Amino acid sequence: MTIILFGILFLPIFSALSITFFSQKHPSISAGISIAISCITFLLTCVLCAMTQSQTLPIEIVYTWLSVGNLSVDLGFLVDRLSLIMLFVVTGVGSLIHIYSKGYMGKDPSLSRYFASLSIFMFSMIGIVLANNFLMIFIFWEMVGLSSYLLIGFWMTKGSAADAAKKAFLCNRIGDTGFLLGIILVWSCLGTLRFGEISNLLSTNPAAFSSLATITGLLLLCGVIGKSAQFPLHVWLPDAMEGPTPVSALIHAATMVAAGVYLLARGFDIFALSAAWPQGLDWLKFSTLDVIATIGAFTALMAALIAVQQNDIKRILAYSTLSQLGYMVMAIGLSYPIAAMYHLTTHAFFKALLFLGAGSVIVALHHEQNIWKMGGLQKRMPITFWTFLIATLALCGIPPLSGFFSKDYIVAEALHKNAYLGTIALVTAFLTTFYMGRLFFVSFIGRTRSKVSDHAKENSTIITMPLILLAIASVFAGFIGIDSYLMPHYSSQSLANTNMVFPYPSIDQAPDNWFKMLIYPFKHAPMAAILSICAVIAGGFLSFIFYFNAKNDILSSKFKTVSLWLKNRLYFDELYQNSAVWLQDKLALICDFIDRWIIGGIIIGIIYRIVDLIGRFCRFSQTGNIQTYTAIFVLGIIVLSYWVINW
Amino acid sequence: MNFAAFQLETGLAALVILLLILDGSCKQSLHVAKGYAAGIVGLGILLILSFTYLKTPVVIPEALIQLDTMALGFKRMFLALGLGFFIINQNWIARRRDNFISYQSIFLLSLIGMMLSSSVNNLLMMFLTMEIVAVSFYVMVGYNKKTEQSLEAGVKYLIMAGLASAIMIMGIAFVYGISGTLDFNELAEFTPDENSRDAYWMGIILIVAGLGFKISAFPFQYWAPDVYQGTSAPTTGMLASASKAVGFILLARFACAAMPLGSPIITTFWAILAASSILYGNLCAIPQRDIKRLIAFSGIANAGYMMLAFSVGGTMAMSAMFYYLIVYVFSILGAFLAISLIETEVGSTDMDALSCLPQRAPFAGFLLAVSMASMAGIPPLAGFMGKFLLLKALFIRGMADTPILILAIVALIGIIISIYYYFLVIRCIYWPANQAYLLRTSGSKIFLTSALYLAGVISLIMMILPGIYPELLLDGTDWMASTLGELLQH
Amino acid sequence: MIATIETYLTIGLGHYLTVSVILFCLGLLGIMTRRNILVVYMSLELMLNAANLALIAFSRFNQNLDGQIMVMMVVTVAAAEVAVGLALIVSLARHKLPIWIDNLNKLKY
Amino acid sequence: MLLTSILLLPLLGALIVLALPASLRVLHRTIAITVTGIAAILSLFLLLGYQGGIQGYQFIHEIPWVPSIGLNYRVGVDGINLGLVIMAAWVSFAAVLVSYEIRQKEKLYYFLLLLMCGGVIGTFASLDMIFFYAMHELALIPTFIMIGIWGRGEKKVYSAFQMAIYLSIGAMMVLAGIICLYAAGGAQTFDMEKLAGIYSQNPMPISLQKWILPLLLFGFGILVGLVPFHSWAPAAYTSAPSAAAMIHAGVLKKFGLYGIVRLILPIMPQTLQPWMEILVIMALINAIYCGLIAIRQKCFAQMISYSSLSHVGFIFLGIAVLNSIGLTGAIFLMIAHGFLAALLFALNGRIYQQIGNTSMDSISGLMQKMPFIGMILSATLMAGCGLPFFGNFVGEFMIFFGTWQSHYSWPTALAVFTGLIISAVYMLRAIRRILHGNLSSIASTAIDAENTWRKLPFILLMIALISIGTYPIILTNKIKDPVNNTLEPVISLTMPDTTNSDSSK
Amino acid sequence: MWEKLLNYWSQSAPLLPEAIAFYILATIAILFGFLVVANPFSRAPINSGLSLLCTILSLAGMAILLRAYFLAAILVIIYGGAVVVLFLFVLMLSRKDFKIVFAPTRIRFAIGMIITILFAMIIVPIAIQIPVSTAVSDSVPIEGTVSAIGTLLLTKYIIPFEAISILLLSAIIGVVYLSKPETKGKSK
Repeated sequence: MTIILFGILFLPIFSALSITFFSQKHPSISAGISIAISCITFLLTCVLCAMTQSQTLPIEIVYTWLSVGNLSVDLGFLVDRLSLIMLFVVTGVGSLIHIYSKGYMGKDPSLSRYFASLSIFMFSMIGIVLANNFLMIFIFWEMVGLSSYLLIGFWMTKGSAADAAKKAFLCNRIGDTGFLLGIILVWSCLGTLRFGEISNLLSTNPAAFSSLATITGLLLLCGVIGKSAQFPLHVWLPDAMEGPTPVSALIHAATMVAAGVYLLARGFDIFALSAAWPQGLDWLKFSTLDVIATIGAFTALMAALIAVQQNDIKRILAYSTLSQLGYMVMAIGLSYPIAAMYHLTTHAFFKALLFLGAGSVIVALHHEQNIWKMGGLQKRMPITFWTFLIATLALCGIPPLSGFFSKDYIVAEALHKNAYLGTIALVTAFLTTFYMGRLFFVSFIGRTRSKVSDHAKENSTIITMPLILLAIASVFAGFIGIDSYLMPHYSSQSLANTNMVFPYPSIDQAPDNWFKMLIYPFKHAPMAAILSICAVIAGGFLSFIFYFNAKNDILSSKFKTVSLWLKNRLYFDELYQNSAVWLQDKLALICDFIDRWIIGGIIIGIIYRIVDLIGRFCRFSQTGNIQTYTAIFVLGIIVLSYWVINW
Repeated sequence: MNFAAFQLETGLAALVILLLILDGSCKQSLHVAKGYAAGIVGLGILLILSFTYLKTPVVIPEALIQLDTMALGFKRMFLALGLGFFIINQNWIARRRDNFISYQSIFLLSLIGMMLSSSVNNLLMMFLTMEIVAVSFYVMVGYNKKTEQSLEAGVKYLIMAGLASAIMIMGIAFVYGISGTLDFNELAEFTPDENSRDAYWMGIILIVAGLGFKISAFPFQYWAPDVYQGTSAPTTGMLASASKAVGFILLARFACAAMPLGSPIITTFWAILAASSILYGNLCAIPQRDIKRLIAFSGIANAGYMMLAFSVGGTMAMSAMFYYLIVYVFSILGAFLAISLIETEVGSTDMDALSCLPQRAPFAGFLLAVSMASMAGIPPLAGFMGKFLLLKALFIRGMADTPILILAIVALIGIIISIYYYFLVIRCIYWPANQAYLLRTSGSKIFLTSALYLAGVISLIMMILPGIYPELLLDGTDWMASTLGELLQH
Repeated sequence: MIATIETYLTIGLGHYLTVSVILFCLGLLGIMTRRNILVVYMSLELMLNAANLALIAFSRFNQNLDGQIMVMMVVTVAAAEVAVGLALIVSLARHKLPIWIDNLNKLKY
Repeated sequence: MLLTSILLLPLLGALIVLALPASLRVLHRTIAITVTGIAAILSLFLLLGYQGGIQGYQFIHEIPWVPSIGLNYRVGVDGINLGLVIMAAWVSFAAVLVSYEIRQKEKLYYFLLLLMCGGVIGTFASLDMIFFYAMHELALIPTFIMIGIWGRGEKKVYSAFQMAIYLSIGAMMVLAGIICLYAAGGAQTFDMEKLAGIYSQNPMPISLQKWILPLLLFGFGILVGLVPFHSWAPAAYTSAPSAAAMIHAGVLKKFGLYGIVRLILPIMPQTLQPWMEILVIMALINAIYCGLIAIRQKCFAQMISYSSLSHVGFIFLGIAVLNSIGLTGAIFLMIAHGFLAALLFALNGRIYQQIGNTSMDSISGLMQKMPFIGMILSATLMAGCGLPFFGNFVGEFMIFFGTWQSHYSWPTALAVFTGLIISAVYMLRAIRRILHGNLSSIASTAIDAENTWRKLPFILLMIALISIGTYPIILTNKIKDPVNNTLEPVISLTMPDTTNSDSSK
Repeated sequence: MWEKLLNYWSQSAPLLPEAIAFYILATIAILFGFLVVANPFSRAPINSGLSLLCTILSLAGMAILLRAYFLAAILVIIYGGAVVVLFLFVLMLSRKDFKIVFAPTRIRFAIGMIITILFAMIIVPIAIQIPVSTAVSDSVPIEGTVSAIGTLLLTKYIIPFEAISILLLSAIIGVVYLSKPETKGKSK
């Protein structure tokens, strides 16, 4: 077991190192190493799953990494259902995308660097998944930030890519500031950073945080906001599409951005604490979960709106990712981590598929990403077309595809708990279908809109094979029982203080075959299921009207102002540019000024000049006249003797 | 009568007479080289003798001069220093194509005075040795009689020194009158009663003023910058080193004998003198552009540091002061080797002129830089150890006596300021300002005789060795200061 | 009254010293005020002689001759000093410089 | 003996170089590489031979020097300086390796460089305060000269001069403080260990501590570049040849920090608290202010100088919070930052040497021409903004935790903010400007490190940085015991206070 | 009362000559001393020189009063005979150029006066109040005769007596060099 865990964690970094040191000059070898190792980790994950079937979870393996005073940081593995699911997603989608990358990146001269970075990413992501304590998560959290940075900026000679990479890293860093502070608070309040101990402590003593509970939760949330690109730090994710498409698929759709949700699920015990504020701030009544739900809902809606008016295929998908992440976060906020994890898993499959499909299109169109220059691809690229269709439907939430089930849980829960959030969830579902329909109709259906799309051809097997595999996963992930697999994880933990409502009253009452699962949403909350299907149909219908065989975007000509705002992403980038960046620039300018002129010039200058002046002044007593000298000589004697004699 | 105490001086006097005879008897072209060689060999032999023949101190009570440990140590120092300056003088004379004997014989005679001064045990001898040195310096300062500057410096020195010696004689008269004796040992045992206290102190202050002139302590220092600047470099060097050393040696003996060092009043008295000298010297040195003038001001400051020892009192402080003095004196030797080269070759002692040293006489440039660094107190040079020992003594006293810490702070500020101008000199040597850069490339390489190298090496050894292994010199200075310990006990 | 007369008539150490000190001060005054170098130098000699008087007086009243030996030395040294000093002043005069104190001001600051 | 040989090897090398004629250029370099290399390898034996869990110093070697005043040559290591000595040895080795850029007056250069190397190793190995001080000066003086002779740019002489004045002032204050320590206890010894022992037995009078503590603190502060006494640093590092900047910024500057740990904390615990509260604020100012300035810099060298000052702020913070986590972090960060600063200045030197300036406005796209250097540079800059698995991260987060533990809430927040964001802003900006983007014409002639010898210094330092970052326990386990001993007097004094404040909170 | 006065006279009569001599000499010394430095009638250096001679002669007189016969002679011979003559000699050599007007002398005189008075205010009271360490009048006063001083010089003070020769030698060489006219050629 230990060996397998070590293998899963460290094989990727081994691959990265060996690529860096030995096969930098041989791209194909590098690709081979990397693909092989990612597949091996996937196999090891399967073995691990199989092994844990017979064991009681969670299993924790701990090595001390650092221990000073009462601060102790472990290199620890925590294997439970949560981490296993996530590990499965990461390694599974990861190895598919590794394979796809080989086809997609093709003859890029820096292929070795690409695969090395990808391996670093795998390492870091697996680290996050397996970590048993907050600081280890934080460490790998930073490392995924790094690999994301490296991969977004892969084409670094392109200014926009380099800028996007920088932006992504910085936004993540802003979130991480809060995250680290949150970790420090957790440590100072609880004295430990291990998840297991934390949940034990909190179950015995829910007031362990005393007045800092909500602040701690919010600070930890900052990390999530940064990594999962929630409002207000969402601006980096669309820009991150400057990176290679497989990277977008893996990192910025399937796994890394979902790490935030994973963290929320992981540390749910802390987030689920009821509102507690220190003195002076106790007029703030809301709890962490309220904030999480609000942020998630807002992000979901906002991103869906923006996606409506984007023209870049990858950007649409990016906003869609944002929107879906919003769903997940909202689910956590509704104290429903299982739904969030469920949606995370299904979303990983179909969103990866969407991105890979988009990548396939982009390759075929020689790196044309504007949907208005595509069109008529259903004949020319059949495999891509069909898989993309499946993914789109899954995303929109058409039963019986996977997306429907996971999304339905969230919508149902939202409607159940909070009508506003429920409405937002439904509107977002409608918008999702609308923009996906727009994307689909414009880029795939109808006549070709440019020469490049005329000459599009289906890609080779190495690209299509992962598409097919992911499509299968997207179809079936909905009713293989991911939710019921996760249930024991949460029921085993004492969450008495939260008002968490399980989809099933208990594990025994879970549907026991796939068909029951298929219809369970309609049994469980028929209202929510029907409403969401209606929203999907409405969205699909509208988009069909507007965009089927459309020459241009009707919306943008009809609602100019709204469209302009949406096209410009609600001017968030400009806002940040003019506020935060401006402020930072000006602060830096002031400090620079102080340093250069006040400290370097005036203060030092003044001290120097005063000393110099005194020197010059004293010097003038050397008049060159002997009689002055004698006078001072005698005066000195007079003063000394007067003073000594009258002592 | 202590015959041992003036054996070396007798030898030196014989050397002078030998040189004078050589001067009279030899042909013109030969005698310079012969006299030069004889001088170096003679001084060298005496130096060796001072280490081998005169190893043990000879102390005879009641004798006017003593060969105690302090005397022996300083005689050695003066001989080594004399050897160095003899060589530098000769170099200077040779470049001026001047008369060999008149300058060198006066110099050697002043050296006799200096060596005698280290043995002094009596107010009369104190006055006399001081005057031997002073009269010789009148001549040496005004020696360059073709230039107005030198003469002006000579007359200034003459009048100021005359005033100082008159004041000192008056002081001696008072001290003698009250205590009834001229002898230091008896003086040490004497304490004035209530009636005569004022007169006694008046006498002491007058004597200190006279000696303060020699060591250029504030406010008796005004002559120094003018005279240093006006006279020729070798003389300046000796004024800055040997003459100051004489002042300090006499002051150490006198102060230990006649003043109750360590008592509050005396501590404050010296503290004021020291602090004002340190501040005045360092502050005034900053704007100077003439290297000799700068060294004059730095010399005032250095006198201030050494006076800290009197403020502290005790053999440890005295030992530190001796250490500092010896190191300082040899740093000056090294510095003036270079400065005299500059003066004769470039004809100016402006700091810009120093920039020619690295090209034309790298060894001299290096020597000057090292001596500046040593005076600035940069480890592992000996100057650091000197400052360190003085500060150590000061702080140890200050721990019991917190007001002394103010003095320590003043000393620190002084050291910090001094770093600025010492480094400025180094900068002028190696990294000159643009207009001075031209000087660097013009002119041919200056030929340094092997004797000059010898002088430089003496200075270098004394600047580096005691810094790296302080025990070498510190043992000696402790040994020397033990003499004063006996005086201090009374 | 009689007692006071006696103190005036009994010439003691204080009397001599007073004369000596007054002469000393006069010498100082000369040094500080006269402009002719030679006169300044004479004032210096005056101070030396004042000190000599003090020494002789002290010697007498201390009942030992050390002070007188000291005076011998002072006189000798003074003579030598005067010789050297005057030689310097003569050299100065050779430079066609008027022997004024105020002319000696090339070296300053 | 081991320590003595490590620190004497470079000095011996210096003497050999001095004795050889100037024409044997290759030989000078070979000797320098050999001696520093051997010293570096020997230093690893310290790590192997160090026995944890033992009180006091190990590898002690003592030679009486001036016994009359209690001055002895005494070297030894405990957990606190073990890492620093090893770091000094390796950085010295790397500094010698990058010195191939020097093409004139090589004899003098290697002589001075080896003096520096011996000096820095000696500084941290010395247990005697005077040797500690003198070794520091021994390393410092060559720095000035090297900047003056082989420096870069128009203002090199001015920079060297300014640096000399500043640092001499600081050093003088430190010297005075050291002498005070010597004098105050009546112990009359310069031995750090004995002094700490004596003062723990009978504490120094408060009236004296009031004088000595600020004297030492600000003396050390000037040497490290505590704002507002930092003006010398950017100017000097910009002008310095790489080796000098590496050794000074990387190793020698730690003298001040190390001095605070060794000479202030254990000896003057009684008056420490208020000063350390001030120091927390000054440290934060250092970190934030210098970080912000670094954002504005156009010249890469200036930027890394300011970033170095900013990092030093964290170290100050770790020291000032007075708890074992913070102090361990501070010491760890000293070591990590030593490697980091050395790497940065080495890279800066390489870029300067290839391109002729380091202005971030004119250089871009360098990654294409120099993949190896570019990779190392990006890794280093990433390490500089506190990325995990590099040593800096470990040190920094320990400092953050330590700061919080001492109940400094806002300082922790500000420190985390600075450490994570401000540093990232300028570091990433540098990567973006220099490495990414289109290749600028000025950079088109640049060539990558030609062979393994050229790559070696970077690789060595990078390995060091990563290995302490991934396996920090190798150092922290050794650091924490002496740190606890160091803090014991302070903590025992403030214990009643902390319990009170705990209960009040 | 007359008796008393007579009685007193008989007691103090032996003191009278010495007292009278002292007062006369002291007056002369101070008067001429004043004339050396601040002759209100003439600023000619020659007057200063002659006044100095008078002062020294009166000082020699006082030396005789103090039983220092040998020194009195020395003072007259060396100072009166050599030093002052030397001064006058140099005066003749130097230029008699009085026309140049210099910086305000009055201020200088005032400053000098103030400083001198300050100095006098400190030192004169000390001189007046100085205690006599031993009772002089009772014992036989020590006499500075030639033999007494000579004996002392050649026994106890032989070293300074010899050492002074070094000073003289130095002075001789110096004076010879300094007063030699400037050599045209580079002779030696």
